[in-house]
Amino acid sequence: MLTEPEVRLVIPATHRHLNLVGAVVAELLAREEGLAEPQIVSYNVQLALQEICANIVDHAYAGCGGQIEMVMAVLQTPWRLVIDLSDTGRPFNPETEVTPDLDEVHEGGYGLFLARALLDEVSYRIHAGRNHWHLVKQLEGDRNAA
Amino acid sequence: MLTEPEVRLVIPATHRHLNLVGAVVAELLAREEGLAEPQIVSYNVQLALQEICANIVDHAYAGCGGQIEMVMAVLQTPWRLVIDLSDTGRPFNPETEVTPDLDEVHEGGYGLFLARALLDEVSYRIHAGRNHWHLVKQLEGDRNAA
Amino acid sequence: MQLELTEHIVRIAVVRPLERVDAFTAPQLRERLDALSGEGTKHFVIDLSATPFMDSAGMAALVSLLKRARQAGGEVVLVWPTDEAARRVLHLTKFDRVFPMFDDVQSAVNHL
Amino acid sequence: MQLELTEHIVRIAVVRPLERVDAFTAPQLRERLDALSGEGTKHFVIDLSATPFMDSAGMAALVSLLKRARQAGGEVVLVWPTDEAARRVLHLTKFDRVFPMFDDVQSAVNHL
Ligand SMILES: Nc1ncnc2c1ncn2[C@@H]1O[C@H](COP(=O)(O)OP(=O)(O)O)[C@@H](O)[C@H]1O
Ligand SMILES: Nc1ncnc2c1ncn2[C@@H]1O[C@H](COP(=O)(O)OP(=O)(O)O)[C@@H](O)[C@H]1O
Repeated sequence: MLTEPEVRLVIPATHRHLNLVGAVVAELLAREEGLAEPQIVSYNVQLALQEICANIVDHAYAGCGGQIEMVMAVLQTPWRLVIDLSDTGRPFNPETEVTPDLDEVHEGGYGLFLARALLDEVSYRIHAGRNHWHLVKQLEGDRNAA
Repeated sequence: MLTEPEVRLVIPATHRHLNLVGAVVAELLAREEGLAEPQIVSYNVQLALQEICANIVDHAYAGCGGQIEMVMAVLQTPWRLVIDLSDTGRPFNPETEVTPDLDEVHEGGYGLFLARALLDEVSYRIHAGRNHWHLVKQLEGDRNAA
Repeated sequence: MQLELTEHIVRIAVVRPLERVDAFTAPQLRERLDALSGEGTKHFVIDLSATPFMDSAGMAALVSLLKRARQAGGEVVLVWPTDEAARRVLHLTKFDRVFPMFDDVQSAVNHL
Repeated sequence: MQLELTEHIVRIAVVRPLERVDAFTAPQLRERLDALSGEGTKHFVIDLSATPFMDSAGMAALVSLLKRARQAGGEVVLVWPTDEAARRVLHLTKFDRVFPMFDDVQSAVNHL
């Protein structure tokens, strides 16, 4: 999928293991010198990933287990973080996605809303029998600063 | 290799990416409730992994790149963390390993010494054309505490 | 002098999560909050100032508590996270309009 | 009263790594230390109290500095890491016997 040196993480699809996903992306971003608002970018990407992965656990695998595979790389021109999350659970039906009415609080339905708000691209497709979530976060800053 | 749900991480064999290895193991351990001295165990495992991986980058691949694959799981009875690190670089010759004379300071040669001192098992073998480092850290504490 | 003295004791639970609140840990938080509600507590301060991370499962636990507390005539107020990114998420989801928000526990307690 | 006044100015560089010192970042640390040595500094306090992690590549950078500084008639002293695990590693490798160790920068500076 990616031409730059990439990082691959495979975890059991359980809530318990989702903290690994955020940790890997945080450390990958930590090596990017000159990133503007590094803490905020890192938090936002971690949260978006957590939401997409929790959905895979809860909806795609519906609690029945399986694995989540994450492939990620930092690409240049434009400077961006690109992530592919894939699983072998049941497909996502885009029609089930509704934007939450933010004037009321709800006990659910914020996951995809947050991911879309915090990232620059969130797209879904089925490829080779796997569900793929393609995520992009543009990176801003002065790469020659440090 | 492991029967428990396992975590797999593949990174480019560069110094830049070695922080990911430590982060994954730290987060995996963070989910283990009741671990005695959690900070110290986590630091020690991270340091040992960093040393073994830096050796893979510097000696096995000798700066020529490639990938490092890490497969890890927490096993029960006895409670322990088991890690397999593998690469396709040149083999390790155990005869090159010397225990450093600690009464003098040196600019190198602490890597394997530290890994062996901080873990319960560090063993090397070649399997299916890959170098494998098998690492074990016994976990102590009261798993029902929390 | 004759006077009548009545004492009101309002129990306010101040809960301060010190770890990630996510899909894995939120059930534990929920359990603790449910236990407090079950014992009759209906006023809550959830102090997020030391919480390193909270996902939508954590947020759902807060909403669930809010509903239960308000039904019992109580209230749930939040202390802002220290982390700017986490603050922005509460703003983005308009949680800061639904929950009374405070900068520290003392102000939060005073409100209840 | 007749007296003779001589002033000694000893330049002591206090270096405080705030990030991981590992195989990736140690070359950057080395470069900074080499630059200081190159400008004639020979007394160094390396304050590890806020350094979250140091591997053997970081330790090698300290040894390299020590050799250079001592050759020039100077010294390198360390301030203990706060982290207990990191302290134990300095003890395990006997670095705490080779480098004079201090609990804070002030005591370290006083020693030089
Ligand atoms: N990975 C997925 N696979 C299948 N269905 C999904 C997936 N992600 C989301 N969905 C569907 O989209 C809906 C909205 O998801 P989301 O906004 O994350 O809210 P929540 O998960 O809290 O319901 C879910 O309720 C579910 O029906
Ligand atoms: N993964 C490896 N592959 C090949 N040779 C290795 C590997 N790890 C260690 N070695 C050899 O063992 C020696 C000792 O390693 P180590 O104790 O880590 O010290 P250092 O790497 O600082 O020399 C190295 O100098 C190298 O010759």
